[in-house]
Amino acid sequence: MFFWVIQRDLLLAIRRRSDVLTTLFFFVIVVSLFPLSVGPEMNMLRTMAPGIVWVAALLASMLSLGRLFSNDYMDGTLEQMLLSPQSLSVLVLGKALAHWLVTGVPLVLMAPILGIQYDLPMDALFVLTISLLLGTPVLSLIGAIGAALTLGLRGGGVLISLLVLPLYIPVLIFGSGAVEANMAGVGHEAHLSLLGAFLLVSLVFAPWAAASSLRVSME
Amino acid sequence: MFFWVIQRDLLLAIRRRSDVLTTLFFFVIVVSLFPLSVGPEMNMLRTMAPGIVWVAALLASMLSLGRLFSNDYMDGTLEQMLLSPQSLSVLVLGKALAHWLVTGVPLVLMAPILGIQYDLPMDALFVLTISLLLGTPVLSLIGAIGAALTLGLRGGGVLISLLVLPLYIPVLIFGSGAVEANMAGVGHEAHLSLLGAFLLVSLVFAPWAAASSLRVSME
Amino acid sequence: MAINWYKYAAPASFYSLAGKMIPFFTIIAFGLLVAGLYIGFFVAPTDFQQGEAYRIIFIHVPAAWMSMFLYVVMAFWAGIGLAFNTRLSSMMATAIAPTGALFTFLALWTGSLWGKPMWGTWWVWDARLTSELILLFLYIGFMSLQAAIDDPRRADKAGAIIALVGVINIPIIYFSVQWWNTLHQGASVSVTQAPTMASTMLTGMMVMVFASWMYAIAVILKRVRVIILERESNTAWVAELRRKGAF
Amino acid sequence: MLHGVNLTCVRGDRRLFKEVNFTLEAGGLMQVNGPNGSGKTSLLRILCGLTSPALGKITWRGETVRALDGQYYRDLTYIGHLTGTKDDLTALENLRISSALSGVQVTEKQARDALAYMGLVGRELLPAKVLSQGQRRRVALARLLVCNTTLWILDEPLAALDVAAVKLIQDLLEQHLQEGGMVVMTTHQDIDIAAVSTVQLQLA
Amino acid sequence: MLHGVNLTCVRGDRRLFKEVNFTLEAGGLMQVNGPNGSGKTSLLRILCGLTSPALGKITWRGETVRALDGQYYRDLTYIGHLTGTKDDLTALENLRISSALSGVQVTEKQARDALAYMGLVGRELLPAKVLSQGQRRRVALARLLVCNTTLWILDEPLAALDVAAVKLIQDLLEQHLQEGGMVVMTTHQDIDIAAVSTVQLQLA
Amino acid sequence: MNWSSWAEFFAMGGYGVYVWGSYAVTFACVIGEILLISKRRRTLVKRYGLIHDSVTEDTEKTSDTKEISDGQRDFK
Ligand code: HEM
Ligand SMILES: Nc1ncnc2c1ncn2[C@@H]1O[C@H](COP(=O)(O)OP(=O)(O)OP(=O)(O)O)[C@@H](O)[C@H]1O
Ligand SMILES: Nc1ncnc2c1ncn2[C@@H]1O[C@H](COP(=O)(O)OP(=O)(O)OP(=O)(O)O)[C@@H](O)[C@H]1O
Ligand SMILES: [Mg+2]
Ligand SMILES: [Mg+2]
Repeated sequence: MFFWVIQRDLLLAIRRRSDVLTTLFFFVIVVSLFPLSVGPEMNMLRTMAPGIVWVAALLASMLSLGRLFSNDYMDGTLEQMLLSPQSLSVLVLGKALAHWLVTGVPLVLMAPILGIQYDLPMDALFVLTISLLLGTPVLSLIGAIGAALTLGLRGGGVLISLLVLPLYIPVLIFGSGAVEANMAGVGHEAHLSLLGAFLLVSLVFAPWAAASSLRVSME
Repeated sequence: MFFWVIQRDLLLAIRRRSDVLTTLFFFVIVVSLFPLSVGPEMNMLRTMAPGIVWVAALLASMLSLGRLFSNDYMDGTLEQMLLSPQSLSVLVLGKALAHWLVTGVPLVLMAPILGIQYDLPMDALFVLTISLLLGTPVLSLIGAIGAALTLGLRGGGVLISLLVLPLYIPVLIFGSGAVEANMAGVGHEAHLSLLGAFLLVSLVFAPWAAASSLRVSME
Repeated sequence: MAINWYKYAAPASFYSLAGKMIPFFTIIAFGLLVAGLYIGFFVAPTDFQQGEAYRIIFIHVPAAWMSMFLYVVMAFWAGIGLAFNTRLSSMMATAIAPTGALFTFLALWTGSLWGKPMWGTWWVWDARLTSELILLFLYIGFMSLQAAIDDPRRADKAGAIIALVGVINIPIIYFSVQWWNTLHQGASVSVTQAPTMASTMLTGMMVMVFASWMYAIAVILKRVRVIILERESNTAWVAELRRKGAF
Repeated sequence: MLHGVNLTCVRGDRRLFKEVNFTLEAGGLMQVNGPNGSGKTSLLRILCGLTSPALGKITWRGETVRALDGQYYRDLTYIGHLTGTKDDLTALENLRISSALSGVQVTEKQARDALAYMGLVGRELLPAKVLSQGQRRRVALARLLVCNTTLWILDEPLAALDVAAVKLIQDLLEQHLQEGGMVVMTTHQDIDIAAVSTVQLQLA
Repeated sequence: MLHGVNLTCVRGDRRLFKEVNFTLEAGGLMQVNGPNGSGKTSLLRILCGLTSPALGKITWRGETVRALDGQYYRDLTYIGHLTGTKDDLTALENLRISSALSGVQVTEKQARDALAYMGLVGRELLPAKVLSQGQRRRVALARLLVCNTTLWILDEPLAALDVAAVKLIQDLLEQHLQEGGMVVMTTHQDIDIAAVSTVQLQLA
Repeated sequence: MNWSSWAEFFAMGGYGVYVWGSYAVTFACVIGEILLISKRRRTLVKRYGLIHDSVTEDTEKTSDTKEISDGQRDFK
């Protein structure tokens, strides 16, 4: 069941390859806009790099949240899911995971290349990738709650941001903090293990909260 | 006719006040995320400020583009507009203007307050506001072309970004450039008059290009 | 009429009860406010470090405390409403949010006005300031979500979920912001406190804190009464009130 | 007045119909019949100029439709599967605004009367999203009452309507035809509309 | 087996129906009739547990539906106004995946047969977005052939279907009822379905 | 008593703008909040006043069959 959901969402993503690519390009473009807008000083850019990459990842992941349930909602599939004998939390977990595979993983793979643009050292690139690897699934999971709550509301896209961004802040702080700590030579382990803890907690609670939200939204 | 379109879109926006507010808060939140991610050093933040505010304005305006035509498309209103005896360009201009009134103007009004958070001097705040006032309508107008082209494509939201961001770049460079020039004491007039020129050009060409794109998308 | 009286009884009786309590709290709030302002401006001495600017404390601290306290209360009522499907508690949560947001805004506003003379800047990205700003976003998120939903039952439940998720996150946010800020040690300023607070200052502050509480209670009750009227407009007891013209 | 000449429609690798010819005079009704997927909707969209046919052309009062553009659209009302009803606007606003967009200014009184005729008394101020499927369609069809166009192109106007509403629409169409209007429509339901002349177009 | 007790539905400030009672036994058909906006869709959604009624309760095999949840949904197939057909998936994928989501694994052969029965031969591999209105509904209804649930709740299943398809669905429902299934449905079209017992529920 | 004159009181030791800025906005907000609630309540009461006579019809409103038949009056 769980696998059917993932499989279906991946199939849809493949049928609509542009979705995956556009999230990725959005990420790339946002990261590349900053040097244009802030100016080309390398030292400053290097300090800003982890922050910018993380903010861009967060925005990219957030923007694709709108699609997480809304398509299924509009064409009635979600109604069918609520009427499925399976547990809704599991379905939601499946969808969040598929979302991560489609949007999160490409970002993680792309990040080191962008880091190089900002002249980050090898070490920091590695920490950046790991922090994104731990952090992006949390974004998808928390995002699922926001997406479920705003389902079917006009202007949902921007409302999601409002609900979800404050909850993303700890992930953002520890994600970019890990890279900065590494660059400052302070040690990044504490940050990364906190990110891991966030991941576990959200794996347990977020699907359940999102499932309740879905039931509320579909009333 | 033109006024009917504007009036209708404003009515819809009022009915859905949250749309306006959420675009605005998205802007606020993005601007507030950077210090969290980059770190709280005031000097660095001050240098980054114009760039960040401009990038955030650009993203906020871009995100709301999705709604520009898609609602009308999905419920068939757009079909009716194509079948209207009036010139489609005028309709499009009306819709772009309404979009600016609803999303651009609040950003312009909010920007000085955010500038204060980044400790910008009074002078720079003023230039920032003027540059946004000239720049955001351009964003709405160019955005209308992107929105029209991606109409009805799944993943349109992110695809728009891809099409539209490259066109936004000149606006971004001169917009944030004006503020930076002012802060560096170089004089910002050249930047601002270029922004004004962009505005005129896009007022003339963008509605026409967007109207043609609409016809193509609706075939 | 097959309207379930049991369900409607609670808001109906609460409506009149609240109506009786409002004047009581209003009067106390007003009395405490006058007393607090008197102590604050005429009894408490000038601070030897901050001069007269410190007198902002008499609204800043109550506002900051209320903003955090009200969020917890709001989440509590929302949670009760979600768990036991009691509409009145959900209405309480809805009524609390704007007042909470107002206090948050006031804490930010007065803090900024205090920061300018003390730190020389309106705003620094200090941990406490930042988490207060995020709290404002949480309030606004809650209110926008409820505003975007037309069906009150759905609005209640959706609001409850986001409020509860937020309340779990508040400590996380608070500590992460704390850590983020101290790790960096960038800004040299932090919220400075007068080393030893004169006892009259403390008294004035506490009186103002109580005044804020009473005000919050009064205003929330007032708002919850309006919400009850709006939501129960088609019930028998509101029809009765309407006939009598006795709102 | 409305002529279709040699119309051919290709969708994907499938030719839906070829060499469709017809002539519709004032007071004429054209019923497009055919099983699901036979190309009725496609034909109607071609008639509106929303899609272009693979071959053939359409003329209106002797001139090719593509060349006419605004002129043609002043005479045309199209109501398709999607009705253009805004979820967030009330029934009244929906009607007034959709009419205004097609170039007809409608007073509040007129709009209320039209909605009343469609059996929506008391629903005028509800946002469309809470209306039932049939009520939404009634709102869309109310436009027919306030527009003053000659040519109506209706794609399954009876879908979701109850018996009373079907009767209303039937009367409305008959009156329009009597007054010299023209109607092109599809439907899967049995309905008998009196017209000066009726063309039955059978697709595949 | 399916009992509705004292159901009352309130939408906005309007009470759509009150004290609706019914009993549906094996082989029973319930037709919910009523004009547009009388609350048929609302009733069906309440029966599915998608909305909760203002008052009253629904029991299935003697137990309240809210308490059963997964158990109830194993016996239920609901097809509403919206059919859950994905634009980007082919007809075949749509059928297989929607069945899988409701807990029935369907082999490709079975799915092809079901689509063939619904008259979609040659359309199996087209993405749903290019299908006609009626063909999309056929894809959705094909699920009835592959699911093995007892209770079917169908909201205007005949909308957009042509005459041939209406006949198909009629046969299908009759067979299901013969085998002891239950059907709750609404429609504005005239249709006569033979059933062990028929309940006609008239709303307002 | 800290103040020897009103002018001194309003000057707040040179911090008048900040102190009075805080207090003014606070009281403006508080009064604004109260006024907004009262206004919301008044509009509500006014609306109820308007439908006062139709109370029974309003609560008994059940379905729209009657309205639909009412609605079939001649239009054109
Ligand atoms: C926008 C700026 C400011 C914000 C958002 C802010 C926020 C807060 C918050 C949330 C609290 C309650 C914290 C707690 O009890 O743990 C607080 C307390 C306090 N703030 Fe501020 N503050 C700001 C500026 C200032 C400034 C500039 C000063 C003085 C120079 C100041 C002095 C105080 C004092 C003395 C307390 C009471 C401390 C205590 O109870 O332990 N604040 N502020
Ligand atoms: N890309 C494509 N490849 C093959 N066939 C296509 C393609 N696009 C559309 N079609 C076919 O074109 C037809 C479109 O039919 P249309 O929507 O005009 O039918 P209709 O007569 O309105 O049917 P209904 O009564 O169901 O509304 C369908 O049969 C569809 O399968
Ligand atoms: N918020 C509201 N305020 C007033 N009336 C409402 C509200 N929400 C829904 N309604 C009414 O509830 C009814 C919903 O009807 P429902 O969709 O169940 O009708 P239906 O019998 O399925 O009609 P149809 O045959 O058109 O599909 C409509 O009459 C609608 O006007
Ligand atoms: Mg069709
Ligand atoms: Mg219905």
